[in-house]
Amino acid sequence: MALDTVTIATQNPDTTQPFAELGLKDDEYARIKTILGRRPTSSELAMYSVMWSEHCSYKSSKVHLKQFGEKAFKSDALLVGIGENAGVVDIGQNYAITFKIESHNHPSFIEPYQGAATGVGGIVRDILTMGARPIAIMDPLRFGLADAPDTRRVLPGIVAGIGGYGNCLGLPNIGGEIVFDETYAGNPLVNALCVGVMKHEDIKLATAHGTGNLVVLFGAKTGGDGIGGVSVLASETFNAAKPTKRPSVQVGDPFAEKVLIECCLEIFKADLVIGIQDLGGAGLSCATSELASAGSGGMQINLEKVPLRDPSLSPEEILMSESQERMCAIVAPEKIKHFMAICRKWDVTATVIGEVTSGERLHITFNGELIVDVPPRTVAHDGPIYNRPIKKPDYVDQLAKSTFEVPLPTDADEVKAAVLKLIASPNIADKSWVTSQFDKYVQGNTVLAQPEDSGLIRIDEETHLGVAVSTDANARWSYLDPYEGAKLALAESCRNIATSGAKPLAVTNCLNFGSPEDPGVMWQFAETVRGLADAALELGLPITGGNVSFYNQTGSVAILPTPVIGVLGVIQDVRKRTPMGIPSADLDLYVIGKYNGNLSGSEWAHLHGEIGNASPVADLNMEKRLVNFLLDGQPIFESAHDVSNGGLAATLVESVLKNKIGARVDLNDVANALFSETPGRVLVAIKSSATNEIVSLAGKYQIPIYKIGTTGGTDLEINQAVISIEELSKAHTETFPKLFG
Amino acid sequence: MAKIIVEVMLKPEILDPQGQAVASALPRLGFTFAKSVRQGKRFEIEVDGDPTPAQMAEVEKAAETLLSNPVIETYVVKVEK
Amino acid sequence: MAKIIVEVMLKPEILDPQGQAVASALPRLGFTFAKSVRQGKRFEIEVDGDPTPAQMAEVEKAAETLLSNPVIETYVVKVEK
Amino acid sequence: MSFRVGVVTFPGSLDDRDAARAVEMAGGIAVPLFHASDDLKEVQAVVLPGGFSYGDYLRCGAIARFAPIMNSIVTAASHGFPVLGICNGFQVLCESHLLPGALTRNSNLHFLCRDQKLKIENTNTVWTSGFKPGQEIVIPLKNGEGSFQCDDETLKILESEGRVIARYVDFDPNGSRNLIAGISNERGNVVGLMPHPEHAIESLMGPSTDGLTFFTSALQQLVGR
Ligand SMILES: Nc1ncnc2c1ncn2[C@@H]1O[C@H](COP(=O)(O)OP(=O)(O)O)[C@@H](O)[C@H]1O
Ligand SMILES: [Mg+2]
Repeated sequence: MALDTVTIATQNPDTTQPFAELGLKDDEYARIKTILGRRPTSSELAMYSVMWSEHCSYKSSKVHLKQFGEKAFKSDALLVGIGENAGVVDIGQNYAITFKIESHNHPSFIEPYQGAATGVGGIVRDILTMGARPIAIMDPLRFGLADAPDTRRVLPGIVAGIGGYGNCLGLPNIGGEIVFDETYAGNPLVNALCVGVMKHEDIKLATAHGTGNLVVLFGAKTGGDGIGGVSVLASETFNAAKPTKRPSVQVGDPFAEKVLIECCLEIFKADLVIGIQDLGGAGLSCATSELASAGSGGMQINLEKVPLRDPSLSPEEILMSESQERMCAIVAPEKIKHFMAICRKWDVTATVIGEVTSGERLHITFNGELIVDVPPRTVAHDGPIYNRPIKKPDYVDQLAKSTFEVPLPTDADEVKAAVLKLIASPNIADKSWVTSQFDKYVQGNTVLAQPEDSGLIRIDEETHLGVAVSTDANARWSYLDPYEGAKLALAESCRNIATSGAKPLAVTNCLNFGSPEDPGVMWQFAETVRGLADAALELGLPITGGNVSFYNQTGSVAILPTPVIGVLGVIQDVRKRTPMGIPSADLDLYVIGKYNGNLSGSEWAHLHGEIGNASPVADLNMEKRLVNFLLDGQPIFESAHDVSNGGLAATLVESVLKNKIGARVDLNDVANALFSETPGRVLVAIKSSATNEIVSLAGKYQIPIYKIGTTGGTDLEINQAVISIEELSKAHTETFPKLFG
Repeated sequence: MAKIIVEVMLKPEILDPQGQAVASALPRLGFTFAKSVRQGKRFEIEVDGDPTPAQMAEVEKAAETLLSNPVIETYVVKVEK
Repeated sequence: MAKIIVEVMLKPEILDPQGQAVASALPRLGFTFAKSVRQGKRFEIEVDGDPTPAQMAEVEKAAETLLSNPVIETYVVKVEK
Repeated sequence: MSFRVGVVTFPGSLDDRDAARAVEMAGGIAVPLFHASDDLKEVQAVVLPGGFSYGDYLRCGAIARFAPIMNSIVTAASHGFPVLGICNGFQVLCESHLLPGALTRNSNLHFLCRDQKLKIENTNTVWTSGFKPGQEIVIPLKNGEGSFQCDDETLKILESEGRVIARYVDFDPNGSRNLIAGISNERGNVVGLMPHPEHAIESLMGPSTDGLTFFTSALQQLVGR
């Protein structure tokens, strides 16, 4: 059937186009016409529709995310900030680290294995695109209640998919989160973080400049993946005889990505690219328009040159395809031979599909016919921006005024039963059923991985320089108060980094929310962004990038606002890291930081069907002092483990179980002391000979410290309650195998 | 005793990395006959006696829900005697 | 254009955890028809025109050396037109 | 003098750099070998590392077996050349018929990464001579298809000839026959091992440094030649 060309579009201005089916609003369609001075061709329509989607254009979030730039802490370490594929920070010794989190929530609900697998694949390509070798991944996950049928359907597949892809890429999985809450039923969150390392001079950017330079598409062939929506257009406009249903899920090929990584790294090393961009959401539409938009000239693409896996694809579909494992590079003509030779060595298909032009437009032809003629910026960056209505939901103040009560243990037997119940609950229970499906050893640089407070990777074998990464969110606090919740998540993540002995350096985030068209959700979002921006500024950390995932809701019920925060830290000597597990007997145990008795948002309250009434208020000045205390005190800490989900009870049990060395502690107000999750606390073990030192450090940083007991034995003794390590271990480890087989 | 066979293949439009790996290995080993290769699963299910129509309906249901994922795969049920 | 099918199954004496997993999942979902389940692989190979005897001999060889591992698996070659 | 140990990279190999690190830490010179060439570059021993060669989509090691470098390795091995296959390398050795049996899906169908206790059963191979007989070690195990299977006849031969070089202890991770973690060929120069000694060479990055002995064993043996 006939191709819709620019000529035809000019001659037939009144052809009706299915813009609404593609998700464009009337005014957005009108704007495209104004930009072009005519109706768009169907290919142009396809490009605009997908690039102006929420996912690609950030149209609902942009006005808020601006704060990350405006309030930004000016860090000398920041080499590449928000806006590129991933931020890059300087960690010294000429090394640069890039890291970022992304979500793959919706695809993982539809096809758990492939959705999660391609989520990993996508974030790894973002990191690779910066010029870095990917060195580790993490996977913050959220599911409906652990025993809900849908959780049983999606969790095993999601876990296997993350492992299947990440393991095959040779990337150690060094941490993540698994949280169950009923609001995620039908809306699991699959966030994936990747870390990469490079030398400063190796940083690559996504730009196309230099007239006559070539546009090379390399990696997997293009198929009909992820173009469900656009098929509407292709079939309606053109050929009703086509396969009507294009797959909306993508299947990953981790092997293809592994060789693509090696191929790219060899290409980078030989300095063969001027700019490079991975193909993710919106495929070629995104890659070509972003490369051209960030460059100095225009671009000409010959779309028929794109190697196809499915020859029936229309040009619109080729432009939209989200086939995985593809990259697009700008290569100078004199370097193309060398480039192609490296691709051949790795058996990677590479095709010159166009070139950079001296013009200002992105021209795409199909067999010589002009089908796209647009200013690239209008596609890539000048999408619509919405200032969506915001309204504080009623529940916030209602809860704030409410009271709640949960049963608290009083005598020794009750304390014992309560601790065992808490540590067996899915949110606190041992996660090794999941994490043992991930390779944490590959590459041979993993110093700490799950279940430690942060993942820690050696960067340099000679100097022992390393980096630590942690991801955190307490969505229940965010629900009670999204502003404080965001601050607390960042504080917790920093605390986890410092607990392991590393210094927080930079922040990434993945903001998972319900529908932006719901003013209540938009309020949660706005408050979250404001909180995160304020907290990053106060803690002196640059936000280097992130990701927003909206429309996580089932019917009118949104998920808990879930800002997942990732913090990167640097440690000068990985041999000095502090592990979480109590290493030996006869050490003194201290709790650093003060608790208050509020159980709002705690796991203990959750276990009793309560969310509480008020989030804790973040004390960032104290958190900063705490981080410094932890870094200064690092030499005297034999172990350190932060107090977060599950309170001191969970922290104690995890510290004991790691090396199966017991402890005895005495606590006043035992129930609150055990189960309150007051932020800003860490459990540390020191030799008694270091008593003076810890006391003077605490004084120096004005941090309250409490000696609560000593280590040793084969039990955890809490006041009169005696729980054997065996009992603890059984309760802690049985839950997941029982639930998931 | 009869055998029911369920064959599950990826839909033609879905990427099949397994089939691709075979397709590209064959010529390296000197085998040139293949134009394309797709790889799928084959389940052999033993049942007592000749399957009844009600049983076959059950098999169909199991094939659709457990043995295949209709989002990306198709299946065929056969009886072997 | 013809299709050659190669079916590869684990030998009966070799442990088949995948088949077993299916066999034990079926009754949990209320399906009671299966006495036992084995899971294998199915290759669909497209060839140009009707395969010649020489081609079929090649296929046999590929099935034996690449597509199956005779230590643990058996294979069957079929032609579908 | 230093000995040259080749480490093969197939497309999809993952632990090649780790294996090279282990060779160097043991005092050898690690020489990268690429699958597409049949040149052994005058190495005196070879390690086939872990990973997912060619994605391992067909069967683990099935496609790697046909790589040009494997032709040279198979020939050299028949003359007593030391070869260690770790994980995917073990799978490649079985597919190449340098070792008997096959590695199949773990009995619980999950990929499993854990610190695994092993008992060294045979210290007469090139790669295990540095261990004490019966020594127990802990090194990482990480694979999805690590279940060693063979027919009864083969199993009898392996056991009676003492060719089971290591066995899983305390925990059965994958359903291997007789808890077999590693085997050798008749001559003891070719060894396949499912767990990963190259991930247990520095105490900070692994559960122990027990793995280093596999590499020092081979280098000692080379000195003795
Ligand atoms: N999905 C996952 N993938 C990898 N590691 C995980 C995952 N979920 C939890 N972990 C790890 O388990 C440990 C405990 O998790 P969590 O209770 O969330 O720790 P924290 O509260 O200190 O952030 C951490 O080391 C975390 O990285
Ligand atoms: Mg922690």
